[in-house]
Amino acid sequence: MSKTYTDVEQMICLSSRLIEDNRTVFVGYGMPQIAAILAQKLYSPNICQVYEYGAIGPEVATPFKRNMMADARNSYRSYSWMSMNRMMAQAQMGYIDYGFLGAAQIDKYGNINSTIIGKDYEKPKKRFTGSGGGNEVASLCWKTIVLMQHEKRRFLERVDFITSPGYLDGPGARENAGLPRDSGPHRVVSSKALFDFDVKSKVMRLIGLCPGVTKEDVLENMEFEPVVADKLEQLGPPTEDELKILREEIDPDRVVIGRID
Amino acid sequence: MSKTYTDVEQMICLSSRLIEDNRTVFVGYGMPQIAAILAQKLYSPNICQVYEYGAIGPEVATPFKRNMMADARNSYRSYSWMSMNRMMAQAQMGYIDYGFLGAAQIDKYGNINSTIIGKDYEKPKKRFTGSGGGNEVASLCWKTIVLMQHEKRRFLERVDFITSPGYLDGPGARENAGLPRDSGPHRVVSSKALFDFDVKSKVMRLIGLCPGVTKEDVLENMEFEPVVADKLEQLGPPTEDELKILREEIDPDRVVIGRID
Amino acid sequence: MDVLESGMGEVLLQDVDDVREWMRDKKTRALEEKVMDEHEAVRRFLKDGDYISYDLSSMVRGPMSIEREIVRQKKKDLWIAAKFTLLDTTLLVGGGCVSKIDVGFAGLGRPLFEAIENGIVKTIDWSNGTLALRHLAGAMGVPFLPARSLLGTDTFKHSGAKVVEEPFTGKKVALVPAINPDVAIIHVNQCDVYGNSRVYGPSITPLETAAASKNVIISTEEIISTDEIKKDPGKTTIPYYMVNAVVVAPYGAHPGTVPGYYSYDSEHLEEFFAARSLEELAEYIDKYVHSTSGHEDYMEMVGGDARMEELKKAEWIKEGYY
Amino acid sequence: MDVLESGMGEVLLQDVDDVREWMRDKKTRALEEKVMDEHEAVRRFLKDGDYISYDLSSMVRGPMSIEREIVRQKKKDLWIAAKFTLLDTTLLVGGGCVSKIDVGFAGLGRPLFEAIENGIVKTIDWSNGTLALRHLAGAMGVPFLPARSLLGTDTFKHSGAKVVEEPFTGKKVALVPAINPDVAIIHVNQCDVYGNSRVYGPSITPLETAAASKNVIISTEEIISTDEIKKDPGKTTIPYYMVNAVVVAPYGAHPGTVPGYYSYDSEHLEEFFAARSLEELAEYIDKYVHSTSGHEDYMEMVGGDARMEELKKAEWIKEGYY
Repeated sequence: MSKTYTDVEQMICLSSRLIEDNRTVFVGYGMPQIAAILAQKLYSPNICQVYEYGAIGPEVATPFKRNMMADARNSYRSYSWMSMNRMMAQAQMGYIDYGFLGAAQIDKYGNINSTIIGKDYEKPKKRFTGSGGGNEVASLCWKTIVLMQHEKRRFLERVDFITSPGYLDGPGARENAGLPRDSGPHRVVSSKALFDFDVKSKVMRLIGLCPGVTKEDVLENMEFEPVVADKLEQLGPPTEDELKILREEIDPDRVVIGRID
Repeated sequence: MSKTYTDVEQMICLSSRLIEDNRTVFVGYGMPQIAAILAQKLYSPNICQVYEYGAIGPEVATPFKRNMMADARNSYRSYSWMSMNRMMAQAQMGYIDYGFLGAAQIDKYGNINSTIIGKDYEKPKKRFTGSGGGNEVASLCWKTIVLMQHEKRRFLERVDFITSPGYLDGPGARENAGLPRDSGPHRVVSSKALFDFDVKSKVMRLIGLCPGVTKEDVLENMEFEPVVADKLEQLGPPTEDELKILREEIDPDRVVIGRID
Repeated sequence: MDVLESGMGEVLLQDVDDVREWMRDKKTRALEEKVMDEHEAVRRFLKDGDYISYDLSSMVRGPMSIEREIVRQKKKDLWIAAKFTLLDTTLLVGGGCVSKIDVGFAGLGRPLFEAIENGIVKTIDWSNGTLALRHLAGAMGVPFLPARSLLGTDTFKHSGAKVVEEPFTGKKVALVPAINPDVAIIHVNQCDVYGNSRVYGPSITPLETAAASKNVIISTEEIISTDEIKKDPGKTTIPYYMVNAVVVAPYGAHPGTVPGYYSYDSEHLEEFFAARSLEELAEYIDKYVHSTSGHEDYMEMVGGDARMEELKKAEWIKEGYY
Repeated sequence: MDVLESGMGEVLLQDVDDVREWMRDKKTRALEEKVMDEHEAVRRFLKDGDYISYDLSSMVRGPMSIEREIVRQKKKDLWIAAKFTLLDTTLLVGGGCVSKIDVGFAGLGRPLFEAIENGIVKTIDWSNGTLALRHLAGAMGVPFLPARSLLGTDTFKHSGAKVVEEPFTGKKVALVPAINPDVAIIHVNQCDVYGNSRVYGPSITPLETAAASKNVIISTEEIISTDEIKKDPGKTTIPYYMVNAVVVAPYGAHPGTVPGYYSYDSEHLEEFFAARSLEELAEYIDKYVHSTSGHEDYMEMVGGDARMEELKKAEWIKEGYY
């Protein structure tokens, strides 16, 4: 059976279902933007998206444009327009319920790397964008949701560089470092599976499988071994409604969602 | 010869002549407001008045109203409207040239008291308003000008309570306390005389006499002995122009300038 | 970065993580209508012993109708942030509601000074700037912010600030602790039913005060639609999720002014100022607060629509507002 | 309040009193006309080795015409604050102007990553939030501000922040040092000849960047009268006395957008993005920067008035702007 949707579509649809309505969501660049737009159109009309560049509660105008961030579409019909220091302050003060991020690598404690691959900081094997607002989002929002392509090189025992904090070295580490109490990674949505974090060990825990994916598929494509929930949820594929809105309204140029090979 | 103007008129006119044009002036409540308005109308049309409540560069509307502060008149035709933290930040960053304050008491080092009279803080003999924005103005602006009724109980060896800093205990004390370098009291305008501060000792120095006032008059009405300049300037009385504008345009109700007894 | 000196003033210290938790659990991000009358707003969100902050002042865009309601409900033992306050503090002290004042500017009334001189209320002296900064710290979710004022003065000694040598360039700076008031009361020009609020003109700390406070009562000249809010987001000063109650209070700043909208009531202010003792102030309060059932009733007593029309006409400056 | 940990990143530390002195002596409070062309502005106010900050980004209200002029004048050895930057950093690095980058967000271009991977430019990693906060500290005239981010991460280790236990409630917080850039370049919607500037829409740190910087170059879509400024002071984002130069640059954000006014030029952006190496980027820069004499000439090359009219039409959202 050939797939009728892309991995990215799967991730976006899955994550769009995770956002509770009537919550504030700090939305990062790229996939999270699309997922938040989809969520608002379909599942949680009253989420309040907030962006690091100062938009509070926009009804983001579609279609989505490549590199759209901070422009008029991204800021359309907001409750308020502010600026970066004010947005970060509000997250720091506890007003923002969810953080919603993409990343290049993640490790078993949910630490995110979007800075470098390699151990030599001065001459990295590969350089990425760095934190952006990610460090603040992952540090200050109450619950962070991370979107990740499911590849072995991305799910690591330990990331080369902790750009944005997960649970650091495990239980208690965030609090010891001075990070806000009770904050931290909440879910990881990959192109194969859904994870939360084991309450005791703070290690990533497999809780759901995407359609057609086996537990073994998931584990083989991770460098570390996650905790595995007793019962794995069978996650639904993108629905017809989701795909229609994604492909017709939100991203008709397939800038982010891509095309089926 | 009976006086044709009040003490307050004398002080206001005198101080209005001290403000250089093309400078920013942080203006305090009461007499300083009137003096700044007069200065702008007559001598320094391009001073930029700034107020703690966020008005930058208003052309304050006249006539002046009792208790006018932060209202539409006081904010009329500003360059910008901001808020208190931003104004204090700008003073702290060195953008504000002059501070312009009134006070209940001052001492030989230019320390200002507008908090209490008496030594028992819990049960003061007399309570005043406290700092208001005065502490910031006197701490952060480059040069502070203070307006004072000339009475012995107001010019003290040491104020009961340092609300806003002058030169504290003398040379080097501001810098030692951590206050910005090269800031401090610049002039004191009283109803009898004009003072600056001795460069070396940081003690108040008599440099000018109001019309009809002798050096002895001045010194007798001060608890401490100021430094006295070699040559005392003979200060002019309020001019006809000054009085006309004060009495007809700015304060026709004589709310601040008062009436001749 | 040792503490070199500590002010002796009492400070309401709160663990910033506890305050975060409050903001998460007790304030809602849902679009819930929050409109209620002033009796309910004060009854539900303000209790004896609370720390209260208001913005701007009795003279200008002050939440006077709410302050009168606080007096009417005889709230006790309040600790108030008197930054850029004018008669507000005097009114609340005169009403017997206050036990402590963080002084930026301690009003302008003899009755207030009488209360302080007699030890009826306790003062902790700060400055307008550092009280504003404490609200900014509270709004930023950090335990303190640094300042280069207060230093070297008795104001510092009686405040709750500390002096440290900072670790980057070795400067001595004052650190002021965050304040997270139990209740903020803020009068605004316009807001929607959820609390998205617009303030026109210069200001003290409307956003900082709303963001830092655990309960936020907004009183407003008028309600506008959320659609109108969304058409001009640059005008929104306070977002809805910081707000707990919205009270519709036309002329709510009386006898003060709302710049660009209506002028002060100078005649009424003279009557207020005429109270030169706590006793005289009690008479004023009996007449205008305890003898009125609420804001509407008060407005009738001070001249009703006819007087308000006069005050609107007297405000000839409109440029830059609304 | 001992320092518990220090990041290893290089920091441009300046004594805040030295910066104050600069603000007093080198910026004027006089109403002097500051209009000049981009050649003069960059020549007079930006020199090799300077620390540069811009606002917002190449995609949105970015000072692109000034950035192109910096490349055109072959400025060297700049240290740049890459907060919320997009292609800005890539352009300046591609032009050979940069030696160090304080990274908030390191653009989006392969050529930039190539330069970093090869050690051609040095990075010091921060985050968007802490770089914005460092500008706020610089604008407030304090040596540092506290934050609860960075903590526990490698971003912290490579930054120049410090961790302390604060003296009020014993929390561990990060302290970030103030930054006072040598030069700020900020593109605005409107300003007067003195530099009183209006920015419409949400923003990163236009006021903080202008206030903190020793030299401020404003480029503007249009000049309006000071009378117009004074009629609506609530719209003024940056007051004139922070500004050193005003450059009139219609469509100055091209190929980016000025929200509410004109859209991005997606076709041109594709051309920029197509440069996948420093070598390919050099070709782009030769064509569009070194081969054009200035902003006017560049605009002709990218399509002139006809293209700009299209981009204006493409920006259908107007609500809330102007």
